[in-house]
Amino acid sequence: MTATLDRPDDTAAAPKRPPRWWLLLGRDKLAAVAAVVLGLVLLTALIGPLLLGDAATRQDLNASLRPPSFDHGITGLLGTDILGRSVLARLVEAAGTTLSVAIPAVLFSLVAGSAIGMWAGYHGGRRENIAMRVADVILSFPSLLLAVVVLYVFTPSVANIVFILALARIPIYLRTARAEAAELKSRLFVDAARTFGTTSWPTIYRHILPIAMPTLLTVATLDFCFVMLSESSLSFLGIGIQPPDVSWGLMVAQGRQFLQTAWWIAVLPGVAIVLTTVSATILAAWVRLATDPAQRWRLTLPTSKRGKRSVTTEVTA
Amino acid sequence: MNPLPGTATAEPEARTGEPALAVEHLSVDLHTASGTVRAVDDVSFSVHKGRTLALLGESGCGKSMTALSIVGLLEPVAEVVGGSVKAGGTDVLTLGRRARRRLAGPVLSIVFQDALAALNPVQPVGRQLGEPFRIHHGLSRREAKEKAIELMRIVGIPEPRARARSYPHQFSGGMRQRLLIAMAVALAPDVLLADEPTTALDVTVQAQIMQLLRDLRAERDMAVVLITHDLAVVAEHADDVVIMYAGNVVETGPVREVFADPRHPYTRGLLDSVPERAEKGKPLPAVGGSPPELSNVPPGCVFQARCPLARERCADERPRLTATGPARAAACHFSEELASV
Amino acid sequence: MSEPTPLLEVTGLRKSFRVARNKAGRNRLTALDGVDLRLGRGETLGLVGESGCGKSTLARVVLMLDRPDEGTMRFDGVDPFALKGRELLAWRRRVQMVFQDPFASLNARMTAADLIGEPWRTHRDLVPTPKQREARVRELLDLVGLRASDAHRYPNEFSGGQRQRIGIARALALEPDLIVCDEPVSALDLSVQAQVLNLLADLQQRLGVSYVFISHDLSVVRHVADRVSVMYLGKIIEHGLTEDVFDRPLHPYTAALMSAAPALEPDGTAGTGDRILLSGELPSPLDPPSGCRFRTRCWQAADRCAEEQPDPRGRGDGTLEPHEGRCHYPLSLTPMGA
Amino acid sequence: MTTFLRKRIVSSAIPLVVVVLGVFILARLTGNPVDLYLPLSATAEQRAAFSAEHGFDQPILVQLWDYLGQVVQLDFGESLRTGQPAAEMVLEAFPATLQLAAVTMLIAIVGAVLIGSLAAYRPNSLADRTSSFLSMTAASIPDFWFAIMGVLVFGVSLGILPTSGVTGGPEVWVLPIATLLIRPFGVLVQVVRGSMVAALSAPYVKVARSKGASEQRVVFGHALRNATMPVLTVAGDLTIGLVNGAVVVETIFGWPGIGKLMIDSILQRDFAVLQAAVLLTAVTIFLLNILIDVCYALLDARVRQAVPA
Amino acid sequence: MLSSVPSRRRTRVLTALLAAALLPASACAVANSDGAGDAGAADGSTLRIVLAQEPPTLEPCESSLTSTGVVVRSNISEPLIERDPTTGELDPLLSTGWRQTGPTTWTFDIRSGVRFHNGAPFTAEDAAFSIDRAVNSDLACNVDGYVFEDEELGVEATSPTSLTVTTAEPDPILPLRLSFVEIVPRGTSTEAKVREPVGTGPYAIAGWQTGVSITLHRNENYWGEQPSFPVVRYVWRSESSVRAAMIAKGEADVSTGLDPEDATEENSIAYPNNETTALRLDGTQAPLDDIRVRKAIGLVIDRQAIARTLFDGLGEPAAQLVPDGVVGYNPALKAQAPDLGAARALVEQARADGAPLDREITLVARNDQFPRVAETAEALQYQLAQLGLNVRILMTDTAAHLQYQLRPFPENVGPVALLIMHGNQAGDAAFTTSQYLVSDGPQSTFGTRELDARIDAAEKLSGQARQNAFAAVLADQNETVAQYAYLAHMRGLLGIGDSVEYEPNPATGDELRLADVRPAKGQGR
Repeated sequence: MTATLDRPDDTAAAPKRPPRWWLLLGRDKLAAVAAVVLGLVLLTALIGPLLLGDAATRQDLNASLRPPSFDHGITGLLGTDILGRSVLARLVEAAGTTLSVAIPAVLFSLVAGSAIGMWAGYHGGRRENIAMRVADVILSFPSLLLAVVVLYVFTPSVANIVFILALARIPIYLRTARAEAAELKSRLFVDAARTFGTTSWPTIYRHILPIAMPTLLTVATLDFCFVMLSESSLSFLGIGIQPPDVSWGLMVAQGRQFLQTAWWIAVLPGVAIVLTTVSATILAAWVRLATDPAQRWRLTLPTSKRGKRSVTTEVTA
Repeated sequence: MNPLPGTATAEPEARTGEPALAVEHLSVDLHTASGTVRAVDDVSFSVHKGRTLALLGESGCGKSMTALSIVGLLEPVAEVVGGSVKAGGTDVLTLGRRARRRLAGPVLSIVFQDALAALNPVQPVGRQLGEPFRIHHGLSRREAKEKAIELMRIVGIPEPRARARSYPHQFSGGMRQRLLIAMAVALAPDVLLADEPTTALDVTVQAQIMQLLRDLRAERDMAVVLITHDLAVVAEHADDVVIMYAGNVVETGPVREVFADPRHPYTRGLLDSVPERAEKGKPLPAVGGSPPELSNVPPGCVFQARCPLARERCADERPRLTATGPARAAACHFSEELASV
Repeated sequence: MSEPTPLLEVTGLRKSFRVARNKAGRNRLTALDGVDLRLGRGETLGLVGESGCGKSTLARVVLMLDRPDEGTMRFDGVDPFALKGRELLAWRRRVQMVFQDPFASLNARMTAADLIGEPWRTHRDLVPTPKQREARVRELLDLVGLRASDAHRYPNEFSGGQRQRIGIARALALEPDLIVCDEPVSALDLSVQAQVLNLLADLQQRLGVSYVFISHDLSVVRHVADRVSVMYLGKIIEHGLTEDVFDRPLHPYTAALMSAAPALEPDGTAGTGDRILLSGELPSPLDPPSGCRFRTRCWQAADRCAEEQPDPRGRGDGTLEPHEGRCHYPLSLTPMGA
Repeated sequence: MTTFLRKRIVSSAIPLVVVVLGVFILARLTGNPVDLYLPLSATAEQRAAFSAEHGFDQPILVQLWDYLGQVVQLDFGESLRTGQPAAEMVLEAFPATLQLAAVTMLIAIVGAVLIGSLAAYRPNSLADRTSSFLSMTAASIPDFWFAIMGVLVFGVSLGILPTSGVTGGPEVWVLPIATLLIRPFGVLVQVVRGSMVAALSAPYVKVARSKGASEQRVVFGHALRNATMPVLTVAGDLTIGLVNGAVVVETIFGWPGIGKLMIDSILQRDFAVLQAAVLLTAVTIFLLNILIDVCYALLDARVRQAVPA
Repeated sequence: MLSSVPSRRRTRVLTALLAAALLPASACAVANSDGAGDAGAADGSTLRIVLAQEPPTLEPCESSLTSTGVVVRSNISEPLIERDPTTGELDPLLSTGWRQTGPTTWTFDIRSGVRFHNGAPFTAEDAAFSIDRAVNSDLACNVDGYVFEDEELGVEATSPTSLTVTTAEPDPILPLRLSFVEIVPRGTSTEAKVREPVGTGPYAIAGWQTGVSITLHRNENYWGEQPSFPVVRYVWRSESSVRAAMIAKGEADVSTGLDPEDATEENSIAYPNNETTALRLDGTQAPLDDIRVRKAIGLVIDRQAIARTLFDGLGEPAAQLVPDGVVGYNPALKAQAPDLGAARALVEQARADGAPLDREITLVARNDQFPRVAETAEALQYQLAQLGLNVRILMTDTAAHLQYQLRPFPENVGPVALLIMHGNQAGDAAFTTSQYLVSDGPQSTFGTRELDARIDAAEKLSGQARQNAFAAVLADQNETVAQYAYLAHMRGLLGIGDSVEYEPNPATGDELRLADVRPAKGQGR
């Protein structure tokens, strides 16, 4: 090596390890709280039912519609429903069902929509056209009605609900992914990959997916909310999760009749939905920043400076 | 303290009267991941009407941030922490937002680098060009448009009346840069800052644009601050030069003198690495390494890590800007040594 | 310099793109209009022209990122467009590219090691084990003047020059015969530009790679290229040995190009000389002028220029290497700007 | 532009056909409606006669073929439930939903632009955080829950709004619109905020400031129009989603719209009405998409002149 | 250069788009703005009624459909005879008297001086036409199947004031059956059902704004006593809480079918509505084919707790399919209290005999069948599970529920426990037994030959003998067949505002007689 090819100076290039993600999370109070909430929800969904036994299904028609109180042990903490079941236990039980509908539905539409979308956007031409028309078709059916029809034809099982909710949301991901891929395919690093002889799917996987992912993830968190609400709307129409399974959406739908007399039945699962989706949204915004090496530094700023308009390239260059 | 306030003020005959723009001890802090860093450190210079001062430096040296501080467009993460910027006798840094807005256009104006991004993609250019007149002169939309068309004619856009209705993307890069310049000089500002106005352009277009700036400077009697990294452009178009490195001024003076006889090793290194001056087939005499990160600026001389002359003293003591000639200064402990080289 | 079988030879390349219809109803943008090139082994060919002249399209065709409408390309005697499967993959290994914008051409979400090793994910047999890969990345980092500890950093943590070094290391990962450098230094600062140019020269010496070096910066091309081709609106309007083209340009456009570039004289002044300030803009490639493409901006255009496309005409000074320009009225033999 | 529109229309015709086929087949899968429309004790002959009269005894492909033949002649059949022509019922119900959706989206967009811009103008300020949190919450409230709460609180407890219905002054619009509004509004505020933050950091905004433009001018004169583009796409999707909300709103508030008509048609296996309603909805969505494309073109000259896909 | 639309024009286009979006809103095309809600103003002259759903049609021969009948019956059109819902007595209406004039022939005296809304006089010809239209035509009227079980009737107007009806078999309750036939004028279509019929009733249809409201105006030429309200407006809201809110807010005077949680002392009155809820057990499928299992189910259900808690006391635990007041009601049958021990013992016996008790039983229930139906299903499932039965709940819509309810039953669905709600509005157990108890009854899954014979015999009887025979049939079903596990005789909740007075009766849910609604005392007309 010639003398002119100087190594970057030691001080200038002092290794600057990116901060560990939990440290980053710790710096962002809001995101940390959101992560804790989501963690609790997940934990509840996973181990809650194990601790509860049959508390969520145990009926006592003599204990119907008890308001939240400390008088009836832990199960009575959040009151009882019309059948005298513990609302707390049902909330816990419902967490699992809710997530086992929402997460697979979101994942399924995310994976299917993104894959088709990126494939369509990357290749363009006829493939793109066909994919977009398929999306048009799905979008032209009002999704709730599609769900109603399908769930009447096939019974409203969890798997069918997941399928139909996922199907209805595929176009959203498809379009987003297609737009991103169409934009990214003309980027230089995609060209670079092609010069190595990389074929389409590896290119999509390596270069388009990681960049489109944060956007898709943001859509997915919004959808997470949408799926929970749709499932609730299906319950409102009587074809959602079927008892004795219980989901938050079903609890809200069934509890709506007691809004005046027993608010806790509908309000508490509603709060659970809101808390979960708001946490997911906040955390998704955080993940979006945290997974982007060029944006990650923002998270290390005090929050008051965070969202400030992007800093000139002089800072990072 | 800077021993030579206003050192960059070029030749004696131009030094009469108030400078159009006088920047003194300007310091800008940047709040970044690794804490607060000094992006611009005690920068001073001034420029008179009818003259061009070049702020020369590589990316990240703080030249753009200096310009943005002057026109008050710093990003919120950056903050002016010291010094003054006098335009027309008043220190603009002390003005309120409203008062400062009144100066933006008639007194201080700026041309940005990327003309495509700097023009609003969804507005016809005529409307954008007329905007300064609407803001500052309160003209009607129709009157402003007439003014805009006139401006377009001045900067050499063919068929200005028809093209006023076009959108930025319908113009070529050179034309867009002309539009941007037209917008900046619309109100005949006292000071025009041009931030890398030709970087994105082809050489033939670059020549046209620089000629336009030169003509406008003469015609409107403006002081021009030219921010660039291109030595040749500086040599051709500037009267004075301020060379910046890692947020600091390392050398200032009349372009001709500085380039002919650099007194800072960095200036010398830059001049040497121009391929034109190198012998073909031989390695270019490059300045090794890269500039320090702002978070990691050494306590002593900012250039020490890359400096062929660096010695112990450089590590401990930051050299101050010291006069090296009647209107020149350099921030090097060993500038004398360079002169004799 | 010329050899019996050049490394790369393209003849009569044409390529046009469909774009939005303009006022005149034309929607075909002719990017390449009958381009010929020859490049020997270990040689550097400079390709000069303004933006929109087709030089990047040419690069993309050479790399088979785009397929030409017409014309042939031979690389080491074979037509790469006829290759399929394994052979194509093998060919891909031999031609690599260094991009203009080191930021845009590096995926910001991959570390330096991932980026440099990316080609091996397609060419698995080249460096089969992770251990070997790691070692080879270190070698390449060392070769381009980066440190082993840089391997795990992301592009945004590097300076522009360092990023370009990563790009070069990545291009070298497959040990190519030809590297197409598309404006490799135009986004870099002066001091860094020199480092990268030196690196490229050094690599050529050590590894014997050939370069197609695309740039709009004449001083850079002059410094690195053995031979130069000048493009204007999809055509090569002049080509020859670097010294010939720079010192004795045949085509008025070449002359104008050189005079427009500001020069820096050792005395600190700008060596402007008698500047030829071209009037007007580059004509739209949708609607190129008839006859000589340059005639709309040429100060010595005559009626004939509008009617006839000029053929290449050589200088009759008896040098071994042809120096040709497409002009009806080539400039005199006196060197420009003297 | 016209070429663009023509291509768009042609390429959207196929989805429309698929929608018609899809709803036809899906509806038939829900079963023969004979039980619903014949007396409980109807004989097998009566059932057969009923099926024959409505063609339910034919193979589904024959039924489909007949139906398509009728649709081509703009004959959408008659409602099993009321005996009225399906097209008439659908067209009668449609304006109610359309008005509801139009007013809702107008308010949502205008409101979201104002609040989103405000939030984007000072990112991470108290106003930004508050509006973000509230909009996220709004977007995750079940609409039927909100509707019933609205009736109880504003209709009964406070007594300032009618509980339901369509007859009356502007006040009857308040609760249905508020119910439909919450989700799109919550989502849009966040989208506007996002694209506004991006627009406000664009160089042309800096240029506008360098001209001495007031902040108002910067935000509304320069950034807003650029920020509108992504908002438009999302707003389009949300408008389509309003049909879902309309089902709930119309059910609760007794709003005689197409959402309720569709759900009733499904419940009553009133195929002709369901098919006509879905077809009309699909056509509307299709027109809406074209409208969005036109809006894009109007807002941005670059789109107008782009190569048609 | 490329073309572009001048900006001024674009602004105008945008403005136009905005205007287009706003216009329909401001024009309020849906509504006629009288500022009083769909049901009209609380002016004292309009009676405002909120229903649970919009009637699909007002066709009189469909009036056995609850949502149609509640508007039509005895309001718009009238039958020849009406049954007093409280006493079960038959009262003259358009027929002033009737008698059996042969083993299979009945003769009816037709009231004179009655005119239809369209001014045409009502004669025996019209009565004959109406009966013929409802029973013998191809209209497939609901009343045909429900009430006449596809009997063919011979109808003849022997004079303008006399009508004879002939049946194939002797029919002791023909006058009761005919009380379900609403009289329409000759000329009413026999090909298609009419949406807005003409009748003789105290009210005539003044307007039907689809999806919004139905308005009736008082028939000033009514032959009988004039009702209190000149105008009646029907609207519909499917959410009970909204209906209750409308009563509370004074937007409506009367509301049908409130849910218990929405009802208060002030805004509602409970009334027995003749509906009985029960689980119908499919005796053709194991393990429900074992009578011990069926009986065990009857024993384990805590109908008292369900009636108390889920029905909010608006239900009387039941032991038979018909409520008190219906001919054939057996007062000796008492609702059992749950006896888990006895039930388990039965089940264990069955298990010992090899009944596959772990086979999944599908409990089918219909959404909105009655208030808290889903909760009821869950309670039943929970209680059945205590027997060790494996029960799955399937909530369906009406159409799907009907497939389970009616022959032919769906196949390959395993054992089904169907939650039914049976309303015997006719007041005679024959209407129940023929549907629910005979082996091949349209809504019966199985039966025994013995029971079929006893039912057959009972149908031929009249008077006290009829009462006794049907009472015995009902008791027998519980002993020997046990197809049904009863829940409760239901009571409905009628929302009544401050401004009106109305005393609901067991028929109110199907036949809301407007003439019986009066302004509250102290309320001006």
